[in-house]
Amino acid sequence: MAQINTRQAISDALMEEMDRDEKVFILGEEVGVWGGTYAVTKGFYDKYGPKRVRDTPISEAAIIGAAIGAAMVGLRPVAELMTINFAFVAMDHIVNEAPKFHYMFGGQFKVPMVLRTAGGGGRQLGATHSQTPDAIFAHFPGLKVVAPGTPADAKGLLKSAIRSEDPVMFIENATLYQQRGEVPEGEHLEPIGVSKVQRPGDDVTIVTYSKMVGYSMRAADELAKEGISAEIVDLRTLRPLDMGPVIESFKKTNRAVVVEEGWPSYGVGSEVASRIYEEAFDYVDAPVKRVAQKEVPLPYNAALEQHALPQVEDIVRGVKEVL
Amino acid sequence: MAQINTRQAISDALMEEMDRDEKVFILGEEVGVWGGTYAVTKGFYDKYGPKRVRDTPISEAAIIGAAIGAAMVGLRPVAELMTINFAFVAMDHIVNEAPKFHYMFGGQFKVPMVLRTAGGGGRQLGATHSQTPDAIFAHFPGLKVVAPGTPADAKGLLKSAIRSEDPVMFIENATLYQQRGEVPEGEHLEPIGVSKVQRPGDDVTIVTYSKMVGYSMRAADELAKEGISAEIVDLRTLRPLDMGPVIESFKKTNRAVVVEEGWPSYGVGSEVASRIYEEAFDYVDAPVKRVAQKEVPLPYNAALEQHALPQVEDIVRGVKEVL
Amino acid sequence: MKKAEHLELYRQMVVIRRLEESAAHLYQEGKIGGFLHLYIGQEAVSTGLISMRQPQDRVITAYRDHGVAINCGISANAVMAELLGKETGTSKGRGGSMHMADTEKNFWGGHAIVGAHLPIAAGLALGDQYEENDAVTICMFGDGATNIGFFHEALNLSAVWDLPVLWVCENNQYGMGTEIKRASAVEEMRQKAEGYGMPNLRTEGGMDIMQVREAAGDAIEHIRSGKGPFFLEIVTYRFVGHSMGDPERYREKEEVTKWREDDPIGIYNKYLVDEKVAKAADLDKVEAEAEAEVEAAVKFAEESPEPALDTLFDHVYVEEN
Amino acid sequence: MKKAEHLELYRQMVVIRRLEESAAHLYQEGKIGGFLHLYIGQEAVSTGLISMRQPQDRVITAYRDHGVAINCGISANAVMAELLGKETGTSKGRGGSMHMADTEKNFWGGHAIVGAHLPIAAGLALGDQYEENDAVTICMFGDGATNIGFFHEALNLSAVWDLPVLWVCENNQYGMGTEIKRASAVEEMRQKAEGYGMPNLRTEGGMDIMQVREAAGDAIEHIRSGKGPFFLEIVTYRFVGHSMGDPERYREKEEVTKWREDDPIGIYNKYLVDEKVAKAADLDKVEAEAEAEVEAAVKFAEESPEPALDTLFDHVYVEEN
Ligand SMILES: Cc1ncc(C[n+]2csc(CCOP(=O)(O)OP(=O)(O)O)c2C)c(N)n1
Ligand SMILES: Cc1ncc(C[n+]2csc(CCOP(=O)(O)OP(=O)(O)O)c2C)c(N)n1
Ligand SMILES: [Mg+2]
Ligand SMILES: [Mg+2]
Repeated sequence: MAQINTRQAISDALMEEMDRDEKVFILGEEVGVWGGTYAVTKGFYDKYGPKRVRDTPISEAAIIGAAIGAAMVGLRPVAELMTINFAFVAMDHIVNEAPKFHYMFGGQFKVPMVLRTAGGGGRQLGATHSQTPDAIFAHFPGLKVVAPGTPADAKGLLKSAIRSEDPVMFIENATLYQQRGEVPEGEHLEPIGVSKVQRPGDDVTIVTYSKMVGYSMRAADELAKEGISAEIVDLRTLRPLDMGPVIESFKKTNRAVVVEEGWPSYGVGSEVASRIYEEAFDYVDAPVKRVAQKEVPLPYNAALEQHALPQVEDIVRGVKEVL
Repeated sequence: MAQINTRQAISDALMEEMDRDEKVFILGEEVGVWGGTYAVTKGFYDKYGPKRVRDTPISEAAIIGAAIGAAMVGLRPVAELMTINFAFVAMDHIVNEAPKFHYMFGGQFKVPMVLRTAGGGGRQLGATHSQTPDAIFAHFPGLKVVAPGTPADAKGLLKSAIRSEDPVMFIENATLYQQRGEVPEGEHLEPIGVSKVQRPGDDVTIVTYSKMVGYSMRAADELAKEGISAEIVDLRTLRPLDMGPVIESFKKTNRAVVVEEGWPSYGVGSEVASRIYEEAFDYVDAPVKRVAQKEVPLPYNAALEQHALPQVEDIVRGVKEVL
Repeated sequence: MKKAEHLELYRQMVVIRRLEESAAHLYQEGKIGGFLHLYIGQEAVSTGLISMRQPQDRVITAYRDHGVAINCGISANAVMAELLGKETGTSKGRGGSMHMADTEKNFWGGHAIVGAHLPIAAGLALGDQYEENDAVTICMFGDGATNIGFFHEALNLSAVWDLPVLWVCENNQYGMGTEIKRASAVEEMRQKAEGYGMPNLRTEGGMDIMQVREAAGDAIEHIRSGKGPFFLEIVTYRFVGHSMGDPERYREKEEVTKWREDDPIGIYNKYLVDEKVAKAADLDKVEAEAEAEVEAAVKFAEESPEPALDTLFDHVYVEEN
Repeated sequence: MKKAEHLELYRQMVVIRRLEESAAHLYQEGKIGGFLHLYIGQEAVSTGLISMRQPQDRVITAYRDHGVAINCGISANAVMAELLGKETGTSKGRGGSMHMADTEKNFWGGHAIVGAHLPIAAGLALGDQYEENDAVTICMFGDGATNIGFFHEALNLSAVWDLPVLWVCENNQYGMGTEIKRASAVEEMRQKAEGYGMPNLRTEGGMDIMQVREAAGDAIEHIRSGKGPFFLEIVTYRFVGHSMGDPERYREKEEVTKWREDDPIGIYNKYLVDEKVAKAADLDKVEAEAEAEVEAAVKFAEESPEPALDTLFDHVYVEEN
């Protein structure tokens, strides 16, 4: 297995799928000549040309709308929104068009599109550009919401997303592009809607996804030094949400911490915690702890921003609270 | 106290506030000449004229954006979005502009605007027009989200919203406009961010808001016939969320059902349930039950639609499950 | 055009009219729910327009879509059944009045969020351009829809990418209760196309199917010949309220009466007789047949099965995982 | 204009230039984070434009806002402190480069979502119209921003409501790496105003403050006299990347070099000397002062306190309930 970073993993996935299927094409702001704001599509424009690597105007609604239309007539668009914060500008198409069409027209329309975007804070971009609002997209039936936390999952899940017959929102994390990890060479597919144990353990279950997988790993390392063994379940997909591995783990540990980068209110932690109680009530030894971002618009100042974001120590502390 | 319906209560609140403060004005689609899609502003155009009752183009983002700007320079705009489904079209301004400004500019901007809108299903409007996505707006710090369930609260809370220095999203329910109830005459203010016991009881706590308050009342009536006494706590405000009365009630009943009209995943029930466990863990005798909409885009067909929406019997059944 | 073709178009217009009159009754009876936006008065627009398309040309419109559905070749049965929410409807009763479609007839809906289907139309056209098909996408929308951001983004994108799309603004002079000059900076919608340097045409002849056909023919030809998108404004009028229950406080009765004199069915009828394409008797016969067709459709719809409750979860996703 | 006024404008332009050069260094050193969009090359635009406003006239712009902040009268200290995220910054270190503002200087930000501030500008202008003030709102945005729906909705609304707003498109010919013709249906942004029947003007003289002043003066006068909104396009060029770290693969070095010959500071300098408004020595002195001002600002910013961590929750709401 090769050690590559998430950027490369995503780039490889895109390229492999574009090579495999001519109907796959990319559209978005700066995906072409610039090579992608985060350099994910560097070299694509030269390789595939302007037909399959389409720079767009700054028109987020039209990007997603056009992707929906193209998908309806048989293409496989991969639309890129530079950051998830701009998804609000295309919100109607993301939550009120794409996910409704298959159902609302009695099964005759299909929208096999992927919306790739990058979320997360920690880069001093200020309140409008630093959000992790993943949960709000996962609120809508009809949409699939995927958010990988490792390079291997990024690759395998993106390939599955491109092959999916349903609209998939694929949320990357801008601070993870440099993160390295082992990625199986060649064809590598990971199923959408399947959670995964990323680290086995016995004493406590840490449920998390995306960037917080790495943070949780580090927290688990710290905890291990104190003899605490944490099992880490990576949701990977927020909708459909696979609680199986979470519940299985919880039945063993009886204690859980849910870690997310976004705000806690009406967030991922709330959903996971509620479902743990619903599905494993008799196994609950302590209240499920939510570790999340403080409830403020993220400030620019680096220290304040880090103070607002969940940190490894918050996870460690959270685990100790539930033990 | 007068018996009036919610439409009248809201209309009265608006008129009283417009009479009280000249800086209060209304803008939105069909609020003027038409008299409001739901007739809430009937007569306003004739009374206040086109300066203070402003019909707009079909430009949701501009409606909210202009309201934000006007609020920043001292006016008190009440912007109407015909239905909450169109809030997605103005999403950036609702979640990424209005709630960020006070914080992001170091306290110097204020955005004292109200966004009135009507949500809810049950009128066979199909998937794009029938949503109750209240929870996703409540995810964002900086915004206040209010959703009254009785005519009295509609009046008292709207008046408080108009006087609030912060942006308030005020979510009405289109099927509640005809609902009658007692409303104190004259100046009547209800505080934002305060939950309220709408019906006292001993055996189980039903936590709910908006239209589901009435449904819960009916469920409580049914349950009473079987000797089950339900206490109903109406959240009224989803952000800031006042858990006080919920926890107090729960400590007495040890059992709770959270009832919402929208989808359960990443919804209001998840948040309330998680907080109950966090704040009253030692009092939990059964898993908190969530009663909500089935996870489908709402269908047009009446029977299917009702099948998807939470019903009084679902609440009754939910209560029995937790007892 | 041959007589038979004329009679077919005449039939479509009458079917639309009768079908919507029936629908209005059924709505009053509570058999149709939700919003019901009638096309009465505007029939010449979509009938003329769609009569000029080739089978490969795609059609997409807003929520005022019953007429468009009929013109695209969907049966009155399927339209009426959808209105009644039946399993036999165009969208299996899931969509209702605002969401009719039939991919086999190349009709891509029925869309209820004002303007949201314009970017989607750009995408349909992109699909054809990508595949190097010679199809044109015909996208219809109202005057009110030209004020929303989607319109702007879609028109600009279509011009930048040279997409084969015909933008058709059905200017019925009101968006709900708001007359154009209270909502739009310009009174001719075609002027907005100037902002994109897009070739455009406005026809005042929207009550006259022959004028619509001519304008549409030229526009479609322009696009099919590879010259990129075109903007066509067709002035028309709706004889009835925006949707059922519209108090119509925003316009004078006289204005409606005056426009009703230009009934598109009457104009076409007169044209066909005057030009000796058909005899009055031919047209009466078509009318009677249309009436019967609609009656049969009502019966079909009423007798059709409701969707089974246990199908509620069908079609949320194509693939369950 | 008097000599002192000229020297003041010259000073502003040089302060902006030096301040941003310092900022670039501080960014490389890691003392400034986030995105940093420099205005270098475009100084004549906002300096000329804002020099024509009255105190009651409001200014609002996008994220490329350091120059605008200086022109509005915010001190170099406060700008630099904001860049360093300090409590003494324009936004107390909460906003950063993209979110500077000062309501007392009638500067309403610094907005980072492309085009989102245009509807907000319409609202500012509505406030003045409502109160019957004679203020004009000056709203600046880029060429790229004209492609987003917000632009369309805001321009249309301003025309329908006759709002006192000056729409200023700073056409620096690229939105990030996308040159105009790859993103916009028309190459002159002012043509978009035609779609709203809005009076408009394009000036190619964006590197020359005197030309900017003339165009801006006429436009503001038009609006203040009650004739409604106006659209002003000012052609300019940014000498540096879109933001720090831009690989600039999308344009040729020669193009940049050619434009750099038209340095707005150089042009103004030459004008002042040629027209005998000032001597070279006067201008050298201003330059030295500006340099000192910026140096002092860096020192001020570096020595300013960081926001205290326990203030994290300040200003989420005005009222806690
Ligand atoms: C984004 C959005 N805003 C508002 C509405 C409510 N609405 C439905 S139809 C309509 C008027 C549209 O007018 P126009 O485009 O002229 O079409 P017409 O109804 O005249 O055919 C409005 C405001 C909506 N469906 N979607
Ligand atoms: C809605 C939105 N989409 C995308 C971006 C990312 N972005 C920031 S600046 C920019 C280019 C804007 O170009 P232009 O309006 O010409 O202004 P300039 O940078 O040239 O001053 C883009 C795409 C954003 N901030 N907001
Ligand atoms: Mg219309
Ligand atoms: Mg630019």
